[in-house]
Amino acid sequence: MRFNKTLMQPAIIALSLAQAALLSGAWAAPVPAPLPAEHLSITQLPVASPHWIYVYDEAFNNETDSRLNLYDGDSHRLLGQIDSGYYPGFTPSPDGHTMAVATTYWARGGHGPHTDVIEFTDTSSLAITGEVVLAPTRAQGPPTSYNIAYSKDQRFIYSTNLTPAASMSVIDVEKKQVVADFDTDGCVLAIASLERRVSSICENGRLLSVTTDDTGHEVARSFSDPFFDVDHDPVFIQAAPSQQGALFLSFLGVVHPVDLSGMQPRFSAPWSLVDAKPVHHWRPGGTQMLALHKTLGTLYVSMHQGGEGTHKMGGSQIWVFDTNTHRRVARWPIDPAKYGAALAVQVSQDLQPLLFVTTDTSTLLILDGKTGHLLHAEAKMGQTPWYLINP
Amino acid sequence: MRFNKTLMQPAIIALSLAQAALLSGAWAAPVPAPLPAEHLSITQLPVASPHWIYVYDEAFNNETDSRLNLYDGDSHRLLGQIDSGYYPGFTPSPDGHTMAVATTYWARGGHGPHTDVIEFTDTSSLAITGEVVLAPTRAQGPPTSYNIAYSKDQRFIYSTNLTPAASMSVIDVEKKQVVADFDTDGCVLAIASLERRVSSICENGRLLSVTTDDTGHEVARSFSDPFFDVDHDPVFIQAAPSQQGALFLSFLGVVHPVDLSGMQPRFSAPWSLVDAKPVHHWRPGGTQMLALHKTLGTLYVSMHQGGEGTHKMGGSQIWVFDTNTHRRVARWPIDPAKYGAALAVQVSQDLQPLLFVTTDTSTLLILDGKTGHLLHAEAKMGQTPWYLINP
Amino acid sequence: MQQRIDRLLERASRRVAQRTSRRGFLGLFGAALTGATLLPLLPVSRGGQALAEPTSPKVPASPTASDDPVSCDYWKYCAIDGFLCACCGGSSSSCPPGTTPSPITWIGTCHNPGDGRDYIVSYNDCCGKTSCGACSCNRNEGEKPMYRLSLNNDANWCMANDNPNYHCSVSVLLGVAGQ
Amino acid sequence: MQQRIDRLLERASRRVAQRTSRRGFLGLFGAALTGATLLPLLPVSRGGQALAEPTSPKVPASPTASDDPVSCDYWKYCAIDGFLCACCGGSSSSCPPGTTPSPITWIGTCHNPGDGRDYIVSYNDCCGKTSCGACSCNRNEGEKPMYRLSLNNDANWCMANDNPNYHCSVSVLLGVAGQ
Repeated sequence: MRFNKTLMQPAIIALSLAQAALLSGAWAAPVPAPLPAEHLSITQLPVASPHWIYVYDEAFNNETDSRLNLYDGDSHRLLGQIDSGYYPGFTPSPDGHTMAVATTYWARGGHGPHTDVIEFTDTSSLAITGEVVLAPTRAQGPPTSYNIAYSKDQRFIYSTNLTPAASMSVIDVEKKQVVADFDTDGCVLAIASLERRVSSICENGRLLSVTTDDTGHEVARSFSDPFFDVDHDPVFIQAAPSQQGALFLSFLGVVHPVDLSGMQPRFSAPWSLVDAKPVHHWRPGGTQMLALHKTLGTLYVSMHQGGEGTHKMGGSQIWVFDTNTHRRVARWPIDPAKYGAALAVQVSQDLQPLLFVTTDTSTLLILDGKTGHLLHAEAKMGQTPWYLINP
Repeated sequence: MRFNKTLMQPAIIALSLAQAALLSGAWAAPVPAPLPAEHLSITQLPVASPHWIYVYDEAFNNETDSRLNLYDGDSHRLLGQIDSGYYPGFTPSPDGHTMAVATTYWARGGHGPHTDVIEFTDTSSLAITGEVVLAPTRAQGPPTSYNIAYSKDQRFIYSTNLTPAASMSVIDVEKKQVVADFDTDGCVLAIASLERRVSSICENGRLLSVTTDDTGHEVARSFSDPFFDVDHDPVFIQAAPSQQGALFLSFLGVVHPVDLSGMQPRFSAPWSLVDAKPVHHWRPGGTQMLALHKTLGTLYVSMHQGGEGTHKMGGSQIWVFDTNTHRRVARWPIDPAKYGAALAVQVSQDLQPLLFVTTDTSTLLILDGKTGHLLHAEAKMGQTPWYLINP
Repeated sequence: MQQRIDRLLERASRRVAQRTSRRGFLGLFGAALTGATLLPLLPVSRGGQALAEPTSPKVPASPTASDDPVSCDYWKYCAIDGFLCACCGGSSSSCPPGTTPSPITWIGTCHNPGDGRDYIVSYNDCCGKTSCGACSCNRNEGEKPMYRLSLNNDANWCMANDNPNYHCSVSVLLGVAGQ
Repeated sequence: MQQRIDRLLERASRRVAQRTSRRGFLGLFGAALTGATLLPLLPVSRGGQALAEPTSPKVPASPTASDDPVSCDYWKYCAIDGFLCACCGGSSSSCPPGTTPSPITWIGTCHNPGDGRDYIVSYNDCCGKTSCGACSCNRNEGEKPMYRLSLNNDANWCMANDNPNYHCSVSVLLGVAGQ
């Protein structure tokens, strides 16, 4: 009884409402044509823009499912996604047509046999075009621009290994296979220079530089002098690529420019972002604390106030420097209470640059790279957006 | 210059501070013995408690990484985790010693060839003890108690397939292999009864019941009469296991008791949770909207106010019924503004029952199952805790 | 009457599914869904059920929101469950780059407040990458449990794709309901 | 002086790593870390660096919190980075059921406010299940970049396990620093 009532009553309402709708529709204004049928399709990416950005989401609570989210800084839309597995290394190819992702997969999600692999994604279609299986020794570390590197002539990829013994694998991009391995004497990361040279940072503050031949094998190696003090003021591994090589930055805010354009690495005089007064305690920090506009020479650094052990802390200000004069030209506040603290910064390399900032509350901020004006704040950019890569 | 100052100043501070610390320590009270060295170990689970609960986290934003979190309702601690892959089915074995998880994995994280598999985890060690590879046809649906089922004698597992053609695979638990498959005429889910019978729900509101022999093959099948109205008031597939079979619940709040203890399914008279007055609009909803204490006969239902299309909406109240008298014995408010709306409910089966509730803001609430008193609220229980399983 | 015909046709196609190989069936069903001439093959519309109780709190309230394809309130999304592809690099009817549309779908009937008509909508999943994670949207007007598969939005509709990994969902207008 | 010796020993063990098979090396290193007699083999302590600048905002402020193993402020966690195993079914020095401890570790030196001593702490990862996700804790007193590997908490220290999947981290007291 009760059961029947519950079922019947809505049906009666439905009938009378349907009739009412029909009647009111019949007496309304001239009837527009029905909407045409739509066709299911697949979106094609437009021509790449320098204002696109890959936002790397480590997905720290579900770390086997990290991804690169491609985002348009002008339209404020996600454009697509490249799955990047577990603790990946990544780098766009020199010609920009390919995103190489070195990562780890398991036969059973997060268990069972695992495979290290470099996957190649066509950046115009976001489809995977091929892969190279690696030895299961790939370095699994934080995101940097230097976990893997294309040789400058795009023929090889250098991929860092850590077991914890450190070595380098050389992948022939055309043949799609590992063609060589060499020991790096404990030095890590892959910073490419010249045609086919790769440099690594050593525990004593030196650079190891290894030159490979056209089969990918080592033909020469050399160690530089130490260029920073590992014990007292180490450099972050999240250096910024520069026109001549890379700009390193230390925990205490000292810039170490490294020139890799010659036969031997050259180190310009270090200069500091902060003055010596310890009362300030402004320091760089985060997961990608610096970004460099290569042609304008503008350096952006995420800065916070804190002491020893705060080098991963997000910033409350972006400090802007002219790398030619070493002068600070601006301090742009980030509102940590509103947007979170600034973990990663990246700047587009065109002449109307956008500054991209991700925070520890997963917000992506877009600032005018010249004025610091906040143009857009995009919330919910994944779980843990810890790195930003220009296309 | 500037550079040197920055480096040196802290070192001076450090020295004086270290000296101060030594001095003050030397003049203090009697020196306690140093803490002993610890030994790294692996925690052993204690004897299982009826107050443990498996919280299924779909991890909807990273769906290849779902998991079952084992939680102790008394100590309010996580006890461990079973990885459950992508869109899993799961069921504890009748003896409670094993958790069976049917899931899908890819060779490359979320791409490449995929494998459907049932994995067996020892519930006393949370270690995987074996697996059976399935045909790649496993039904990938919402979490229910009936995606897979052990036969009552624990010899076989019935696993639902959907391609979208519906069928059932029979897995021999001892031989660890698929031993049979049979078509289910479009009917889905696996509800085990008798020794080796499995029932499925059909699109016309009937139950298909298939009996298998000791090789796992079908020996008999029968269709019941329709026991609910699919078009006007369908039952949720998240039924609650009862002593005789299962308690189904409809979108509009009608309870359909199904007795599977005989040779043919028997359907008791449906009864309604709500009175007929449509002004109330109280309805069940969520991802696991009902829980039954089998021996006490107490039914808990997550209820919200809403109309057509709200059957997945979380509840603002838990309604409590005596299934013997069909009387509502309590309404317990959940504070959605504080804890989120109640998506899933489960009750421990002991005589001092705990009612577990997960919400759409990932909070796990623990209520006294007799009084409704809120005993504990645990925040951050994963991304999307959509189902609760008794150990 | 239409309901009964659609139901019969749905059963027929499911029988085809059971009797042919998985891939052969997909080719057939996929073609049916991309060709407008095969509209009568679609399963039962949701219009009737959607009207059965008019007080759904999920019905789009604001006319502004209801035309925005990145809003869950968009009228075409009346029975969608998942991530909106319009937030993931696609559009309301287009899959993001590098993903593959599902050839099989669930079906809804949604009321367009702009012209007062009910439209049949095919909800396709886009497959082959892991969860997009943006614009999670769960609306269930006329949605039914998994035993009424063609009206169910819980099943993984990427199930029949080469890669059954769910990424996001689109809504594709097929035509006016009841024509 | 101690620093120099430790550095030498660390280099020696890394050379062993390079010259022996991966598994052979692990067995050796694993033994070193579970046997208290091999303490001098440990890499440089973090005590010196931790004192180098005393204004760290991450130093535990409240004596109450600093003894709670499910709190990120627990004094033993001064250089931990990841999920606290004490929140994941383990304890501050024990891996959760079904996971496997890493045989290789990074090292910290933490100040115990309870007895005023500095202790050498081994941070082991527990491996073999996906991210625990509970009690994410990131403290970096004396932590160094990856080229100073034994003082680095960013590297996946499950790297050498049969299953290199990171689940959570423990802190194991090895002894008083400088003894």
